[in-house]
Amino acid sequence: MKLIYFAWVRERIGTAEEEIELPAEVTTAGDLLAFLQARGEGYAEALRDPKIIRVAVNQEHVGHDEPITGAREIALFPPMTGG
Amino acid sequence: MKLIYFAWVRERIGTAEEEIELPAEVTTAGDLLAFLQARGEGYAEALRDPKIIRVAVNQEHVGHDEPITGAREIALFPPMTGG
Amino acid sequence: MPCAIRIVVQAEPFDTAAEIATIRNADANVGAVVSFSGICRDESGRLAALELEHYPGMAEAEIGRIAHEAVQRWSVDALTVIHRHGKIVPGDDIVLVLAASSHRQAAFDAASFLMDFLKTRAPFWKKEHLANGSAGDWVDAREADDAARERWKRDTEK
Amino acid sequence: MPCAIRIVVQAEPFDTAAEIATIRNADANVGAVVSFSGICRDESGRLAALELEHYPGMAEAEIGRIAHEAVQRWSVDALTVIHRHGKIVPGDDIVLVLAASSHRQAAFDAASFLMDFLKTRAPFWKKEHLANGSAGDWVDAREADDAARERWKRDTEK
Repeated sequence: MKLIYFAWVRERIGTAEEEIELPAEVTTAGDLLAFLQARGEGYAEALRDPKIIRVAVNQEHVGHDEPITGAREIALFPPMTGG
Repeated sequence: MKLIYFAWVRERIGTAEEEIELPAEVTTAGDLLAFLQARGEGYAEALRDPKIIRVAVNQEHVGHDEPITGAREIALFPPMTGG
Repeated sequence: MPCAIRIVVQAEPFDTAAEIATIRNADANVGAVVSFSGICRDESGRLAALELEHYPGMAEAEIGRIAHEAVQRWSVDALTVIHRHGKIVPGDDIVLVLAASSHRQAAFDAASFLMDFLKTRAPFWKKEHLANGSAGDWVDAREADDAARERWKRDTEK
Repeated sequence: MPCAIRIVVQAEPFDTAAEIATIRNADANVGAVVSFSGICRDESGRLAALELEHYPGMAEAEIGRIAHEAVQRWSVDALTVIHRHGKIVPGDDIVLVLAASSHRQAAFDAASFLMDFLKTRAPFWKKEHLANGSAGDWVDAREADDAARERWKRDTEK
Protein backbone atom coordinates (compact mmCIF):
# COMPACT_ATOMS: atom_id res chain seq x y z
CA MET A 1 0.00 0.00 0.00
CA LYS A 2 1.24 3.48 -0.90
CA LEU A 3 1.45 6.02 1.90
CA ILE A 4 1.87 9.72 1.10
CA TYR A 5 2.67 12.50 3.56
CA PHE A 6 2.27 16.27 3.20
CA ALA A 7 3.47 19.48 4.86
CA TRP A 8 4.86 19.06 8.38
CA VAL A 9 3.76 15.43 8.55
CA ARG A 10 6.06 14.81 5.58
CA GLU A 11 8.89 16.85 7.11
CA ARG A 12 8.72 15.10 10.48
CA ILE A 13 8.47 11.59 9.03
CA GLY A 14 11.30 12.49 6.69
CA THR A 15 9.86 11.12 3.48
CA ALA A 16 7.18 12.14 1.00
CA GLU A 17 5.92 8.63 0.29
CA GLU A 18 6.59 4.98 0.89
CA GLU A 19 5.25 1.51 0.16
CA ILE A 20 4.25 -0.44 3.23
CA GLU A 21 2.74 -3.82 4.11
CA LEU A 22 0.09 -3.45 6.80
CA PRO A 23 -0.64 -6.17 9.35
CA ALA A 24 -4.13 -7.64 9.01
CA GLU A 25 -5.29 -6.09 12.29
CA VAL A 26 -4.80 -2.53 10.93
CA THR A 27 -8.26 -2.00 9.44
CA THR A 28 -9.19 1.65 10.08
CA ALA A 29 -7.50 5.02 9.55
CA GLY A 30 -7.12 5.30 13.32
CA ASP A 31 -5.44 1.88 13.47
CA LEU A 32 -3.00 3.04 10.80
CA LEU A 33 -2.03 6.13 12.81
CA ALA A 34 -1.37 4.01 15.92
CA PHE A 35 0.62 1.48 13.88
CA LEU A 36 2.79 4.18 12.27
CA GLN A 37 3.45 5.98 15.58
CA ALA A 38 5.36 2.90 16.70
CA ARG A 39 7.58 2.85 13.61
CA GLY A 40 10.14 5.34 14.88
CA GLU A 41 10.90 8.76 16.28
CA GLY A 42 9.93 10.75 13.18
CA TYR A 43 6.57 8.99 12.95
CA ALA A 44 5.95 9.43 16.67
CA GLU A 45 6.75 13.15 16.40
CA ALA A 46 4.59 13.62 13.27
CA LEU A 47 1.60 11.74 14.66
CA ARG A 48 1.93 12.73 18.33
CA ASP A 49 -1.50 14.39 18.28
CA PRO A 50 -3.43 11.96 16.07
CA LYS A 51 -6.71 13.85 16.52
CA ILE A 52 -5.54 16.64 14.23
CA ILE A 53 -4.09 14.38 11.51
CA ARG A 54 -6.27 14.18 8.39
CA VAL A 55 -6.48 10.97 6.39
CA ALA A 56 -7.42 10.54 2.72
CA VAL A 57 -8.07 7.15 1.18
CA ASN A 58 -7.78 7.04 -2.61
CA GLN A 59 -7.82 10.86 -2.60
CA GLU A 60 -10.98 11.28 -0.52
CA HIS A 61 -11.18 12.50 3.08
CA VAL A 62 -12.11 9.80 5.61
CA GLY A 63 -12.76 9.83 9.34
CA HIS A 64 -10.44 7.95 11.69
CA ASP A 65 -13.00 5.21 12.27
CA GLU A 66 -13.39 4.46 8.57
CA PRO A 67 -11.95 1.32 6.93
CA ILE A 68 -8.75 1.47 4.89
CA THR A 69 -8.58 -2.17 3.87
CA GLY A 70 -7.80 -2.58 0.18
CA ALA A 71 -6.86 1.09 -0.30
CA ARG A 72 -4.56 1.87 -3.19
CA GLU A 73 -3.21 5.09 -1.73
CA ILE A 74 -3.48 6.58 1.73
CA ALA A 75 -2.37 10.14 2.54
CA LEU A 76 -1.73 11.67 5.96
CA PHE A 77 -1.51 15.42 6.42
CA PRO A 78 -2.18 18.33 8.79
CA PRO A 79 -5.35 20.46 8.62
CA MET A 80 -5.49 22.24 5.29
CA THR A 81 -4.55 25.91 4.94
CA GLY A 82 -5.18 26.69 1.28
CA GLY A 83 -7.51 29.22 -0.24
CA MET B 1 -39.56 75.16 -4.23
CA LYS B 2 -38.25 72.88 -6.92
CA LEU B 3 -40.08 69.62 -7.50
CA ILE B 4 -38.47 66.82 -9.55
CA TYR B 5 -40.13 63.67 -10.83
CA PHE B 6 -38.62 60.43 -12.07
CA ALA B 7 -39.60 57.32 -14.03
CA TRP B 8 -43.35 56.67 -14.29
CA VAL B 9 -44.14 59.44 -11.82
CA ARG B 10 -42.49 61.83 -14.28
CA GLU B 11 -44.29 60.28 -17.25
CA ARG B 12 -47.73 60.41 -15.64
CA ILE B 13 -47.36 63.96 -14.33
CA GLY B 14 -46.03 64.93 -17.74
CA THR B 15 -43.06 67.03 -16.65
CA ALA B 16 -39.60 66.32 -15.25
CA GLU B 17 -39.52 69.28 -12.88
CA GLU B 18 -41.33 72.42 -11.87
CA GLU B 19 -41.18 75.33 -9.43
CA ILE B 20 -44.11 75.49 -7.06
CA GLU B 21 -45.32 77.66 -4.16
CA LEU B 22 -46.62 75.48 -1.34
CA PRO B 23 -49.43 76.65 0.98
CA ALA B 24 -48.28 77.02 4.58
CA GLU B 25 -50.33 74.03 5.74
CA VAL B 26 -48.29 71.64 3.56
CA THR B 27 -45.57 70.73 6.07
CA THR B 28 -44.77 67.04 5.56
CA ALA B 29 -43.94 64.82 2.60
CA GLY B 30 -47.34 63.19 3.01
CA ASP B 31 -49.06 66.61 2.93
CA LEU B 32 -47.23 67.36 -0.31
CA LEU B 33 -48.47 64.17 -1.96
CA ALA B 34 -52.08 64.97 -0.97
CA PHE B 35 -51.69 68.55 -2.18
CA LEU B 36 -50.30 67.48 -5.56
CA GLN B 37 -52.95 64.79 -6.12
CA ALA B 38 -55.52 67.60 -6.33
CA ARG B 39 -53.60 69.51 -9.00
CA GLY B 40 -54.94 67.58 -11.98
CA GLU B 41 -55.48 64.27 -13.68
CA GLY B 42 -51.79 63.47 -14.34
CA TYR B 43 -50.89 64.13 -10.70
CA ALA B 44 -53.85 62.08 -9.48
CA GLU B 45 -52.81 59.19 -11.74
CA ALA B 46 -49.13 59.39 -10.74
CA LEU B 47 -49.84 59.59 -7.01
CA ARG B 48 -52.94 57.38 -6.85
CA ASP B 49 -51.20 54.97 -4.48
CA PRO B 50 -49.23 57.40 -2.31
CA LYS B 51 -47.90 54.61 -0.03
CA ILE B 52 -45.49 53.44 -2.73
CA ILE B 53 -44.24 56.90 -3.74
CA ARG B 54 -40.75 57.68 -2.46
CA VAL B 55 -39.81 61.20 -1.43
CA ALA B 56 -36.35 62.75 -1.28
CA VAL B 57 -35.71 66.14 0.32
CA ASN B 58 -32.49 67.81 -0.78
CA GLN B 59 -31.39 64.47 -2.28
CA GLU B 60 -31.98 62.37 0.84
CA HIS B 61 -34.74 59.83 1.35
CA VAL B 62 -37.43 60.90 3.84
CA GLY B 63 -40.49 59.20 5.27
CA HIS B 64 -43.95 60.57 4.51
CA ASP B 65 -44.32 61.96 8.01
CA GLU B 66 -41.10 63.96 7.81
CA PRO B 67 -41.08 67.78 7.42
CA ILE B 68 -40.36 69.38 4.06
CA THR B 69 -40.54 73.01 5.12
CA GLY B 70 -37.65 75.07 3.76
CA ALA B 71 -36.53 72.33 1.35
CA ARG B 72 -34.57 73.48 -1.69
CA GLU B 73 -35.45 70.48 -3.83
CA ILE B 74 -38.00 67.71 -3.41
CA ALA B 75 -38.11 64.65 -5.63
CA LEU B 76 -40.94 62.14 -6.04
CA PHE B 77 -40.37 58.77 -7.62
CA PRO B 78 -41.39 55.10 -7.66
CA PRO B 79 -39.50 52.40 -5.74
CA MET B 80 -35.99 52.12 -7.10
CA THR B 81 -34.98 49.32 -9.47
CA GLY B 82 -31.28 49.94 -10.07
CA GLY B 83 -28.38 47.66 -9.34
CA MET C 1 -7.73 52.65 9.05
CA PRO C 2 -9.09 54.95 6.36
CA CYS C 3 -10.95 53.21 3.55
CA ALA C 4 -10.56 54.39 -0.05
CA ILE C 5 -14.04 54.84 -1.52
CA ARG C 6 -14.49 55.32 -5.26
CA ILE C 7 -17.98 56.04 -6.61
CA VAL C 8 -18.76 56.62 -10.27
CA VAL C 9 -22.12 57.14 -11.99
CA GLN C 10 -21.74 57.32 -15.75
CA ALA C 11 -23.34 56.37 -19.07
CA GLU C 12 -20.12 54.95 -20.51
CA PRO C 13 -18.98 51.34 -20.14
CA PHE C 14 -16.27 50.71 -17.56
CA ASP C 15 -13.24 48.41 -17.37
CA THR C 16 -13.80 45.78 -14.68
CA ALA C 17 -10.28 44.38 -14.98
CA ALA C 18 -8.68 47.80 -14.51
CA GLU C 19 -10.90 48.50 -11.50
CA ILE C 20 -9.93 45.20 -9.86
CA ALA C 21 -6.25 45.85 -10.60
CA THR C 22 -6.51 49.26 -8.91
CA ILE C 23 -8.33 48.13 -5.79
CA ARG C 24 -6.11 45.12 -5.14
CA ASN C 25 -3.18 47.51 -4.86
CA ALA C 26 -5.02 49.85 -2.52
CA ASP C 27 -3.00 48.53 0.40
CA ALA C 28 -0.31 45.87 0.92
CA ASN C 29 -2.62 44.19 3.39
CA VAL C 30 -5.37 43.45 0.88
CA GLY C 31 -5.79 39.68 0.96
CA ALA C 32 -9.29 39.41 -0.44
CA VAL C 33 -11.07 41.18 -3.26
CA VAL C 34 -14.73 40.43 -3.96
CA SER C 35 -16.28 41.78 -7.12
CA PHE C 36 -19.89 41.80 -8.19
CA SER C 37 -20.86 42.47 -11.80
CA GLY C 38 -24.51 43.12 -12.54
CA ILE C 39 -25.11 42.39 -16.22
CA CYS C 40 -28.06 43.20 -18.47
CA ARG C 41 -29.84 39.96 -19.43
CA ASP C 42 -31.98 39.40 -22.51
CA GLU C 43 -34.50 37.33 -20.52
CA SER C 44 -34.54 34.48 -23.06
CA GLY C 45 -34.69 36.90 -25.97
CA ARG C 46 -37.50 39.10 -24.65
CA LEU C 47 -35.42 42.25 -24.13
CA ALA C 48 -33.62 44.46 -26.64
CA ALA C 49 -32.22 46.79 -23.96
CA LEU C 50 -32.74 48.36 -20.57
CA GLU C 51 -32.90 52.11 -20.18
CA LEU C 52 -31.70 53.33 -16.80
CA GLU C 53 -32.97 56.66 -15.54
CA HIS C 54 -31.25 58.14 -12.50
CA TYR C 55 -31.36 61.14 -10.20
CA PRO C 56 -28.08 62.98 -10.86
CA GLY C 57 -26.46 64.19 -7.68
CA MET C 58 -28.60 62.08 -5.38
CA ALA C 59 -27.40 58.86 -7.05
CA GLU C 60 -23.78 59.60 -6.15
CA ALA C 61 -24.74 60.94 -2.71
CA GLU C 62 -26.89 57.94 -1.81
CA ILE C 63 -24.27 55.43 -2.99
CA GLY C 64 -21.79 57.36 -0.85
CA ARG C 65 -24.03 57.01 2.21
CA ILE C 66 -24.38 53.27 1.58
CA ALA C 67 -20.62 52.88 1.17
CA HIS C 68 -19.93 54.77 4.40
CA GLU C 69 -22.37 52.54 6.22
CA ALA C 70 -20.48 49.50 4.88
CA VAL C 71 -17.19 50.98 6.10
CA GLN C 72 -18.68 51.41 9.57
CA ARG C 73 -19.78 47.79 9.67
CA TRP C 74 -16.86 45.87 8.16
CA SER C 75 -13.12 46.19 8.17
CA VAL C 76 -12.57 46.97 4.49
CA ASP C 77 -9.57 48.70 2.91
CA ALA C 78 -11.26 49.95 -0.24
CA LEU C 79 -14.66 50.00 -1.92
CA THR C 80 -15.54 50.78 -5.53
CA VAL C 81 -19.05 51.26 -6.89
CA ILE C 82 -19.69 52.06 -10.55
CA HIS C 83 -23.28 52.34 -11.76
CA ARG C 84 -24.24 53.09 -15.34
CA HIS C 85 -27.27 54.97 -16.62
CA GLY C 86 -28.79 55.31 -20.09
CA LYS C 87 -29.42 52.53 -22.57
CA ILE C 88 -27.73 49.22 -21.83
CA VAL C 89 -27.94 46.18 -24.12
CA PRO C 90 -27.91 42.51 -23.01
CA GLY C 91 -24.47 41.30 -22.07
CA ASP C 92 -23.28 44.76 -21.00
CA ASP C 93 -22.48 45.79 -17.45
CA ILE C 94 -24.98 47.73 -15.37
CA VAL C 95 -23.15 47.88 -12.06
CA LEU C 96 -19.82 46.92 -10.51
CA VAL C 97 -19.15 46.63 -6.78
CA LEU C 98 -15.69 45.83 -5.42
CA ALA C 99 -14.65 45.32 -1.82
CA ALA C 100 -11.03 44.82 -0.72
CA SER C 101 -10.13 43.64 2.75
CA SER C 102 -7.56 41.65 4.70
CA HIS C 103 -10.00 38.80 5.16
CA ARG C 104 -12.58 37.26 2.92
CA GLN C 105 -15.71 37.46 5.04
CA ALA C 106 -15.58 41.26 5.39
CA ALA C 107 -15.13 41.60 1.63
CA PHE C 108 -18.04 39.23 0.85
CA ASP C 109 -20.33 40.89 3.39
CA ALA C 110 -19.51 44.44 2.33
CA ALA C 111 -20.06 43.67 -1.38
CA SER C 112 -23.31 41.83 -0.74
CA PHE C 113 -24.55 44.60 1.58
CA LEU C 114 -23.69 47.27 -1.01
CA MET C 115 -25.65 45.44 -3.69
CA ASP C 116 -28.72 44.90 -1.49
CA PHE C 117 -28.79 48.59 -0.59
CA LEU C 118 -28.03 49.81 -4.12
CA LYS C 119 -31.01 47.83 -5.37
CA THR C 120 -33.44 49.39 -2.93
CA ARG C 121 -31.98 52.82 -1.99
CA ALA C 122 -30.00 54.17 -4.95
CA PRO C 123 -32.21 56.34 -7.21
CA PHE C 124 -32.14 54.39 -10.48
CA TRP C 125 -35.13 53.08 -12.45
CA LYS C 126 -35.10 50.53 -15.24
CA LYS C 127 -37.37 50.67 -18.28
CA GLU C 128 -37.51 47.75 -20.69
CA HIS C 129 -37.13 47.97 -24.47
CA LEU C 130 -38.63 44.84 -25.98
CA ALA C 131 -36.98 42.73 -28.67
CA ASN C 132 -40.20 42.73 -30.72
CA GLY C 133 -39.84 46.50 -31.13
CA SER C 134 -42.71 47.50 -28.87
CA ALA C 135 -42.25 49.91 -26.00
CA GLY C 136 -41.63 48.10 -22.75
CA ASP C 137 -42.69 49.07 -19.27
CA TRP C 138 -40.92 50.18 -16.11
CA VAL C 139 -39.48 47.29 -14.16
CA ASP C 140 -41.35 46.65 -10.92
CA ALA C 141 -39.48 46.72 -7.65
CA ARG C 142 -39.09 43.20 -6.26
CA GLU C 143 -40.21 42.31 -2.76
CA ALA C 144 -37.28 39.90 -2.65
CA ASP C 145 -34.96 42.92 -2.87
CA ASP C 146 -36.60 44.57 0.12
CA ALA C 147 -36.33 41.31 2.03
CA ALA C 148 -32.64 41.06 1.09
CA ARG C 149 -32.07 44.54 2.51
CA GLU C 150 -33.96 43.80 5.71
CA ARG C 151 -31.61 40.96 6.66
CA TRP C 152 -28.85 43.52 7.26
CA LYS C 153 -30.80 45.33 9.97
CA ARG C 154 -28.99 45.32 13.25
CA ASP C 155 -30.87 43.82 16.16
CA THR C 156 -31.42 47.27 17.64
CA GLU C 157 -33.23 48.36 14.47
CA LYS C 158 -35.61 45.42 14.24
CA MET D 1 -29.78 23.45 -16.29
CA PRO D 2 -26.22 22.15 -16.67
CA CYS D 3 -23.58 24.22 -14.97
CA ALA D 4 -20.18 24.75 -16.61
CA ILE D 5 -17.51 23.94 -14.03
CA ARG D 6 -13.88 24.88 -14.67
CA ILE D 7 -11.23 23.77 -12.16
CA VAL D 8 -7.54 24.51 -12.54
CA VAL D 9 -4.65 23.79 -10.15
CA GLN D 10 -1.39 25.25 -11.42
CA ALA D 11 1.84 26.94 -10.39
CA GLU D 12 1.55 29.68 -13.02
CA PRO D 13 -0.24 33.00 -12.50
CA PHE D 14 -3.67 33.30 -14.08
CA ASP D 15 -5.56 36.09 -15.81
CA THR D 16 -8.51 37.13 -13.66
CA ALA D 17 -9.92 39.50 -16.30
CA ALA D 18 -9.92 36.80 -18.96
CA GLU D 19 -11.60 34.34 -16.59
CA ILE D 20 -14.35 36.84 -15.76
CA ALA D 21 -14.81 37.64 -19.47
CA THR D 22 -15.26 33.92 -20.20
CA ILE D 23 -17.70 33.14 -17.42
CA ARG D 24 -19.95 36.13 -18.05
CA ASN D 25 -20.54 34.81 -21.55
CA ALA D 26 -21.29 31.29 -20.31
CA ASP D 27 -24.98 31.87 -20.91
CA ALA D 28 -27.18 34.75 -22.13
CA ASN D 29 -29.03 34.57 -18.84
CA VAL D 30 -26.04 35.42 -16.68
CA GLY D 31 -27.04 38.55 -14.78
CA ALA D 32 -24.61 38.33 -11.88
CA VAL D 33 -20.95 37.38 -11.64
CA VAL D 34 -19.26 37.27 -8.25
CA SER D 35 -15.51 36.91 -8.13
CA PHE D 36 -13.27 36.26 -5.17
CA SER D 37 -9.52 36.85 -5.41
CA GLY D 38 -7.36 35.53 -2.58
CA ILE D 39 -4.10 37.46 -2.61
CA CYS D 40 -0.80 36.81 -0.81
CA ARG D 41 -0.28 39.52 1.84
CA ASP D 42 3.05 40.64 3.26
CA GLU D 43 1.59 40.93 6.77
CA SER D 44 3.04 44.39 7.37
CA GLY D 45 6.38 43.44 5.84
CA ARG D 46 6.84 40.19 7.80
CA LEU D 47 6.55 37.83 4.81
CA ALA D 48 8.76 37.43 1.74
CA ALA D 49 6.58 34.71 0.20
CA LEU D 50 4.20 31.84 0.81
CA GLU D 51 5.02 28.37 -0.44
CA LEU D 52 1.95 26.30 -1.22
CA GLU D 53 2.24 22.53 -1.12
CA HIS D 54 -0.62 20.52 -2.55
CA TYR D 55 -1.76 16.95 -3.12
CA PRO D 56 -1.82 16.56 -6.92
CA GLY D 57 -4.88 14.70 -8.10
CA MET D 58 -6.77 14.98 -4.84
CA ALA D 59 -6.64 18.81 -5.02
CA GLU D 60 -8.53 18.83 -8.32
CA ALA D 61 -10.86 16.02 -7.22
CA GLU D 62 -11.75 17.65 -3.90
CA ILE D 63 -12.38 21.06 -5.50
CA GLY D 64 -14.60 19.24 -8.00
CA ARG D 65 -16.59 17.66 -5.17
CA ILE D 66 -17.01 21.07 -3.51
CA ALA D 67 -18.10 22.66 -6.81
CA HIS D 68 -20.66 19.92 -7.44
CA GLU D 69 -22.06 20.44 -3.95
CA ALA D 70 -22.42 24.17 -4.73
CA VAL D 71 -24.26 23.36 -7.97
CA GLN D 72 -26.68 21.14 -6.02
CA ARG D 73 -27.41 23.96 -3.59
CA TRP D 74 -27.67 27.07 -5.76
CA SER D 75 -28.93 27.87 -9.21
CA VAL D 76 -25.65 28.82 -10.85
CA ASP D 77 -24.83 28.80 -14.56
CA ALA D 78 -21.05 28.49 -14.27
CA LEU D 79 -18.33 28.12 -11.65
CA THR D 80 -14.59 28.63 -12.00
CA VAL D 81 -11.98 27.75 -9.38
CA ILE D 82 -8.27 28.33 -9.96
CA HIS D 83 -5.84 27.54 -7.16
CA ARG D 84 -2.10 28.05 -7.44
CA HIS D 85 0.68 26.08 -5.77
CA GLY D 86 4.39 26.72 -5.36
CA LYS D 87 6.01 29.97 -4.26
CA ILE D 88 3.78 33.04 -4.29
CA VAL D 89 4.99 36.53 -3.41
CA PRO D 90 2.95 39.27 -1.71
CA GLY D 91 0.52 40.94 -4.08
CA ASP D 92 0.16 37.85 -6.27
CA ASP D 93 -2.98 35.75 -6.57
CA ILE D 94 -3.36 32.50 -4.66
CA VAL D 95 -6.91 31.59 -5.58
CA LEU D 96 -9.75 32.76 -7.81
CA VAL D 97 -13.37 31.72 -7.43
CA LEU D 98 -16.05 32.87 -9.88
CA ALA D 99 -19.77 32.17 -9.79
CA ALA D 100 -22.19 33.22 -12.54
CA SER D 101 -25.94 33.13 -12.10
CA SER D 102 -29.15 34.82 -13.17
CA HIS D 103 -29.50 36.41 -9.73
CA ARG D 104 -27.05 37.88 -7.34
CA GLN D 105 -27.76 35.97 -4.16
CA ALA D 106 -27.01 32.57 -5.69
CA ALA D 107 -23.74 33.90 -7.08
CA PHE D 108 -22.69 35.43 -3.73
CA ASP D 109 -23.65 32.31 -1.78
CA ALA D 110 -21.96 29.88 -4.16
CA ALA D 111 -18.71 31.89 -4.21
CA SER D 112 -18.65 32.29 -0.45
CA PHE D 113 -19.46 28.59 0.08
CA LEU D 114 -16.70 27.55 -2.34
CA MET D 115 -14.15 29.66 -0.45
CA ASP D 116 -15.17 28.36 2.97
CA PHE D 117 -14.86 24.76 1.77
CA LEU D 118 -11.65 25.34 -0.19
CA LYS D 119 -10.04 26.71 2.97
CA THR D 120 -10.90 23.67 5.05
CA ARG D 121 -11.26 20.74 2.62
CA ALA D 122 -8.94 21.31 -0.36
CA PRO D 123 -5.52 19.68 0.24
CA PHE D 124 -3.21 22.72 0.19
CA TRP D 125 -0.78 23.80 2.92
CA LYS D 126 0.97 27.15 3.27
CA LYS D 127 4.50 27.60 4.54
CA GLU D 128 5.85 31.07 5.28
CA HIS D 129 9.12 32.48 3.99
CA LEU D 130 10.09 35.39 6.20
CA ALA D 131 11.28 38.77 4.95
CA ASN D 132 14.27 38.65 7.35
CA GLY D 133 15.58 35.65 5.43
CA SER D 134 14.90 33.05 8.11
CA ALA D 135 12.87 29.96 7.41
CA GLY D 136 9.24 30.40 8.34
CA ASP D 137 6.82 27.87 9.67
CA TRP D 138 3.72 26.14 8.39
CA VAL D 139 0.63 28.29 8.70
CA ASP D 140 -1.77 27.01 11.36
CA ALA D 141 -5.32 26.19 10.42
CA ARG D 142 -7.70 28.78 11.80
CA GLU D 143 -10.67 27.83 13.93
CA ALA D 144 -12.51 30.72 12.30
CA ASP D 145 -12.27 28.85 9.00
CA ASP D 146 -13.86 25.74 10.48
CA ALA D 147 -16.60 27.90 11.96
CA ALA D 148 -17.16 29.55 8.57
CA ARG D 149 -17.61 26.12 7.00
CA GLU D 150 -19.99 24.93 9.72
CA ARG D 151 -22.48 27.69 8.96
CA TRP D 152 -23.27 26.01 5.62
CA LYS D 153 -24.43 22.79 7.25
CA ARG D 154 -27.99 21.98 6.41
CA ASP D 155 -30.35 21.53 9.34
CA THR D 156 -30.42 17.79 8.78
CA GLU D 157 -26.65 17.60 9.22
CA LYS D 158 -26.43 19.54 12.47
